[in-house]
Amino acid sequence: MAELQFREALKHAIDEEMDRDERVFIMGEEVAEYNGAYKVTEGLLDKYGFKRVIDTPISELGFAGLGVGAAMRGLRPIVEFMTFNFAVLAADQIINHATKVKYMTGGQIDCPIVFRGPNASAGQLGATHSVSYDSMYAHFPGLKVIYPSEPGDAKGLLKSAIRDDNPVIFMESEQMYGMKGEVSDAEDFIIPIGKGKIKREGSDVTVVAHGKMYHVAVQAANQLAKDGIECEIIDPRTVKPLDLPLIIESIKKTNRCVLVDEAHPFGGLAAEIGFLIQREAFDYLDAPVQRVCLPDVNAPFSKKLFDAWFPSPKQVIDAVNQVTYRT
Amino acid sequence: MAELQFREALKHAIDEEMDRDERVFIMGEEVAEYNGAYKVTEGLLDKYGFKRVIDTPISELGFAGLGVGAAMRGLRPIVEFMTFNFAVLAADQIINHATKVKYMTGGQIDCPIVFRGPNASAGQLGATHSVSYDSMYAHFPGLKVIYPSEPGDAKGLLKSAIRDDNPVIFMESEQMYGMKGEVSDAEDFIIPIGKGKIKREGSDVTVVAHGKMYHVAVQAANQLAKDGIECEIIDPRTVKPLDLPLIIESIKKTNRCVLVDEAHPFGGLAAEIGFLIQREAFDYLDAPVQRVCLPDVNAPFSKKLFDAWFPSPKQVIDAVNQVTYRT
Amino acid sequence: MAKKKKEEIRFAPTGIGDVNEGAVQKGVDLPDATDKTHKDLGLSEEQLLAMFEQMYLQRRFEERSMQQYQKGKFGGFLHLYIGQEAISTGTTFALDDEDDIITAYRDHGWGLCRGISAKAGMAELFGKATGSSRGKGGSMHFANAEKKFWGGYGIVGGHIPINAGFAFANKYNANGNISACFFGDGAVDQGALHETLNLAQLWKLPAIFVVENNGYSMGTAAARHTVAEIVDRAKGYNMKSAVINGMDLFSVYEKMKEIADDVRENSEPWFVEIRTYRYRGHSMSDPQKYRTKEELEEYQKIDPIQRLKTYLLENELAKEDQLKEIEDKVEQEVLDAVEFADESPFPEEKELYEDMFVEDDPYFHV
Amino acid sequence: MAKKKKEEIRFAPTGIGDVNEGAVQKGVDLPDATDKTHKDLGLSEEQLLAMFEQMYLQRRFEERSMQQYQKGKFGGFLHLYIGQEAISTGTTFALDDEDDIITAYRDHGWGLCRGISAKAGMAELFGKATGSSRGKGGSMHFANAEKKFWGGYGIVGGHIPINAGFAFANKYNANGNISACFFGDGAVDQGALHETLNLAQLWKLPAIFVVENNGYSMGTAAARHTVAEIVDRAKGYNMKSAVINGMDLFSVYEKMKEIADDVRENSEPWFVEIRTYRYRGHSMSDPQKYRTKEELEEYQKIDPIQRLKTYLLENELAKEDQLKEIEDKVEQEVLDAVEFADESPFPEEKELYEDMFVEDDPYFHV
Ligand SMILES: Cc1ncc(C[n+]2csc(CCOP(=O)(O)OP(=O)(O)O)c2C)c(N)n1
Ligand SMILES: Cc1ncc(C[n+]2csc(CCOP(=O)(O)OP(=O)(O)O)c2C)c(N)n1
Ligand SMILES: [Mg+2]
Ligand SMILES: [Mg+2]
Repeated sequence: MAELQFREALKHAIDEEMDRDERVFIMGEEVAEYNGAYKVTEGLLDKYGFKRVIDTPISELGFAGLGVGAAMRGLRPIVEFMTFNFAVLAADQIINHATKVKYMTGGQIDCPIVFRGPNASAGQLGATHSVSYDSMYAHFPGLKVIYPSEPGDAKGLLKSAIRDDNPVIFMESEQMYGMKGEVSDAEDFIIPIGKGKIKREGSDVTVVAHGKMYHVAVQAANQLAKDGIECEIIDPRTVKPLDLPLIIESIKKTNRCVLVDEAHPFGGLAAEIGFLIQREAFDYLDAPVQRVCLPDVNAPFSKKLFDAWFPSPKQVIDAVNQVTYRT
Repeated sequence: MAELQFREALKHAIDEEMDRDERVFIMGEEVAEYNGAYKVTEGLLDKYGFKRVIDTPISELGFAGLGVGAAMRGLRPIVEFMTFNFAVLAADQIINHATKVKYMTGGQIDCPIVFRGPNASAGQLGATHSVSYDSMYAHFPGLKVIYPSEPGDAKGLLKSAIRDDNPVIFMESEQMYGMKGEVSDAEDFIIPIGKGKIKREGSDVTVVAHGKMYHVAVQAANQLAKDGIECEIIDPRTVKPLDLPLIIESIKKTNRCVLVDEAHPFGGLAAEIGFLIQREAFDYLDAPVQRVCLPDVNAPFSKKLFDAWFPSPKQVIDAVNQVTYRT
Repeated sequence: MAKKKKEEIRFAPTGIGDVNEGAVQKGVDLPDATDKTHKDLGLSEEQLLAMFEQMYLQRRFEERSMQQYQKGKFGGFLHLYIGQEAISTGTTFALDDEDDIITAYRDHGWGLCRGISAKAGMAELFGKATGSSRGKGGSMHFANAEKKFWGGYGIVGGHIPINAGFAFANKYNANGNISACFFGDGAVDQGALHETLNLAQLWKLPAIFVVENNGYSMGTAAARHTVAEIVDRAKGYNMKSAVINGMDLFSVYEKMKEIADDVRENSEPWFVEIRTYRYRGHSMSDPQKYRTKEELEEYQKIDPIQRLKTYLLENELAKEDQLKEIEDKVEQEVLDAVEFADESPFPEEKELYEDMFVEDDPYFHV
Repeated sequence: MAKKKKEEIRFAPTGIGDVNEGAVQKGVDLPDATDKTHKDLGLSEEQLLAMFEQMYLQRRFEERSMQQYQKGKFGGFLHLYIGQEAISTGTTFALDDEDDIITAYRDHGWGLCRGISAKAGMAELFGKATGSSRGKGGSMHFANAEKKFWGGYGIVGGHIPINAGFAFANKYNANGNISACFFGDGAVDQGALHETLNLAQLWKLPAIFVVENNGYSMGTAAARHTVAEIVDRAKGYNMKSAVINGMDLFSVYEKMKEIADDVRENSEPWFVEIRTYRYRGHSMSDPQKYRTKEELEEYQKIDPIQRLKTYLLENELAKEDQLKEIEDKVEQEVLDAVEFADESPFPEEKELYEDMFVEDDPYFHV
């Protein structure tokens, strides 16, 4: 086990896969000579040269589409968006092309491509730089969507994503890039896409949280533990495919569930999981499933408002109290 | 009451609002000289002239943004997308600009704009022309989203949308344009945004269905009635704001619910409503809420596959049987 | 003269609907055709006959498919390429077989040129399991990956950046291939084009971007939706460019060959405007009020297939009955295709879940 | 000479990171400044002093805000306009007060020019309730709708079509106003620009589109992200265009006035490239390895504020101590602003839900 920053874990994953497979290349704004806006690609240009580490203009639609074309012709592009907030401009290439070309051509053409970059908010960057897009992409058929919470998961899953023969959305967080964590140094360490993980065992309530929200859930769980409430925290790690069996198993044990999601509420991952739980574990639920999400409001700039906007451990604790009828 | 086609009802709404307010204008591909790709704007050019009925190039991002700017400066644009499948190219203007400009400027700038056009599939048009985008837009704060099922609702709601001082998404269906229905001829007939309607009373199960799915639900209900099962059909009419109280009231009566939604399952409107029902009416549910949606698969072209793909009355009946434990 | 009234504010340039100005806005003007002979162009007589057969096949395939559509044999959109066949044919003969081709939804001609059989094509229109895209794609999504025809695409302009990706891959692999992308005049107004032209020029990609300017984007004449001469968009990018007469096979062949050679040699992109005309409506439900009958007839008089036929006869490269034989053969091929399509089975319902993912047992969310 | 190795395939043009070619890619070359005097330009002495004060205010406002940022008084991005002040100032004086202005996220200078007080601006940076956007927008979203400054925007290129909408509204209302949009060289590569230029030219919108080419898009020199001369993009649209020296106030004023007059008169758009330089990093965490110190110094030598100062002194339009007085006044204004911002209250938590919708009691989904 090595202790690595999130960004280092990602870089190692990219590096190992580039090393392993000549067809893998990475492009995006400032990924090469600047070494990455958030230094995820630091040193890769020096190692792999200008052919495989490529700076792009600010043309999200154009370079995403270029990536799709390159993937259709047998390369394995990693397309970095400076954030997924800007990828909205490229949504047509992701939703209408990458995910549909194989189907529309009756299976003739594969599109092995990874779209990655930071998702959701990064502190006080205002309304246009703070939206969480994982649920949105998970809505559309044909995409695998990953938003890991810890460096080890990030590395193992990014390697899987790069090897996957289908389009994959891989999401990170500006605010987690510096976060450290244990990363396996097993040779060619891989985590299969679609497998969640019980990251904290507990019998009182199941808390499902991924990405940045995992850490909010952990804080809440630590606090609750002092009060004698033991949360079982499940990090689905991949939003789609969703490891529903893992969640349902846990619910059958705890009979209660709180979902923590960095997206806005309407139709977010929390809604989806909540729906599935009532459908699949109806008879096991002792209380309605509750969710903690962003409010249905744009991200404000002001620190005071931002803090009120962002899901807090306190909200998770309140929700746990609610499902355990302690309020 | 007049019997009008869906497209006529829409046209009357636009016409009346253009007549009433000089600031209202409409633009989009083929809306003027061609009289509308689906003839919704037929005759409007003749009546209002080239200043207010405007053909655009195929530049969804550009003309959507132009509309946003015009709205910010006091006009009231109706932006027609030939379908919402193409509006993906304009998503940045809708999600990052129209819905955020007021908030980011501390309330200084309003953006009264309607984005409208057909949503979801229109028969065998293949994967890129068949996606339902109402849930996606409802996910983002700041948008009102309307997808009516009948001409009367369409007229009353479109008029409300055009008068609304906020950005509104108004969705229609190629396949419903020719459908006839009663339209109030009360002067200035308006339906407030956010009010659903019980369109069929019944005590056995609540079926929530909007847009094209409303008609699928009606077929299923007629069939089930022969079997003695009475569905209460609620058409939310507006996806957001969602008339949850109306739904909850019904559930309290029927204790069972089936959601019919033209979107793909993951995080669609059905997921959202299902989640909310278990949260708000947990103790009233006698069975898990079930949903009937599109499968998690792109739209196929072949008629046979398309028919298998598209939600059917049979699937609704099966779901009703399931929640009523008749299987 | 009457003073301009205030109500006369207008935005989009006006065409047929303009009661004041009346005239229909003309679609497109043709540049001169080449005066080279087939020998000048290095084309053999067999090649000419193959080209004739290919163009005639496209024409009859589409005329028959229209009939079938009207008979209700299949649904969806049906965008006919009739009138534009010299472009697909001239280009396919000018490029190497290993070069990549991609186009928009008006794609039947391209598919036939690149090895989709009339049978597989017709079956695709019918949505049958034997179709070139297994019935999943329909009219807008012909594709033949084996022959490097990467398909038709239905989002206007969406496939333009994808072509840059092909060129990128070819350059990456240093395989000497180039890629060519075809799209309509309407697609010129999409931002995707601009982003791609900049990327292609900046990265020196071996790609050709071709506007098939047939004068109209649905019901909108080119001058009503796009400014300046389309070919001049290239100027903003210092990109090499050309305008070609698309009603003349030899002109297309000559210039596309020259361009392909240059792209291959220098790994630099070209922007090309080929002017042409579509004889039929945009799709099947188009009243075509935006143009005059006279305009249509003007182009039909210089029909590319007829032109080649005349050339063959006048230069005694083929006899009437030899051509008739080809025509009959094609006719039979198309009739067989219709029969084949009609008799082929629909895909099985389980195929709905096939071709979404590469793996055999993929996850679907329910 | 060594044969080109196969590994030498490359796509993006290379700059500082290119170990082989070494040299830093230069950002931008300046066209000549105007040689007109203020009298030639019709500028009074008071106007010159007002311009000086305005430019100096922008400079000091940003220098102080940088200090406050470094002290940790606020977070988020902070993109400084320092070096580019002649553009905002020259333009604001050249346009009518009723004309619309919109810009990107490097917007403080524009806000100050269009009536945002130093206090309201600084308070916005601090995220305070007294800020010009009530603390909701921060550095990237200065706006003053009353003075027709429609704001700063954070999506590169996203505000370009919006400016066409302003021009559309002005034409629609026939009010004689025009609109001007400012964006960086990086934004030139966005499809939104292309779609907008076509629309604006096609619909004859009274709009000006201005690239503030400061040589870099984050760490990427202009020639590394965009092809040809930026101003030449206009050629593809037959659009009127100009290049301006943005380090010289008089040049900006002269040409922007001329252009504004033309736009107002003819209701036709312009595409303008103003070349300039940003002295600071892209935002606050930029190591700036993509340029040399020498390049920066070269531009600092022709600093627009210093240049105006020299002009004022050399032409005896102002005395040293008169200018000093202005500077002191500005300095105090900015210090007061910092104090004001620091002492102002944060918005109340309930304000989180304000400004989303127009109605008083809107629906929020929970
Ligand atoms: C992004 C997008 N917008 C709109 C449409 C609807 N549409 C399909 S074809 C077409 C006209 C395109 O004309 P052109 O590019 O000239 O091609 P042509 O039909 O003449 O071959 C339009 C508006 C679409 N398919 N995609
Ligand atoms: C659509 C989009 N892509 C990427 C970014 C990230 N980003 C912010 S500023 C910037 C550089 C823009 O440079 P330029 O347009 O030259 O403006 P300057 O900063 O020089 O004023 C980038 C890449 C963004 N904000 N929006
Ligand atoms: Mg056309
Ligand atoms: Mg710049």
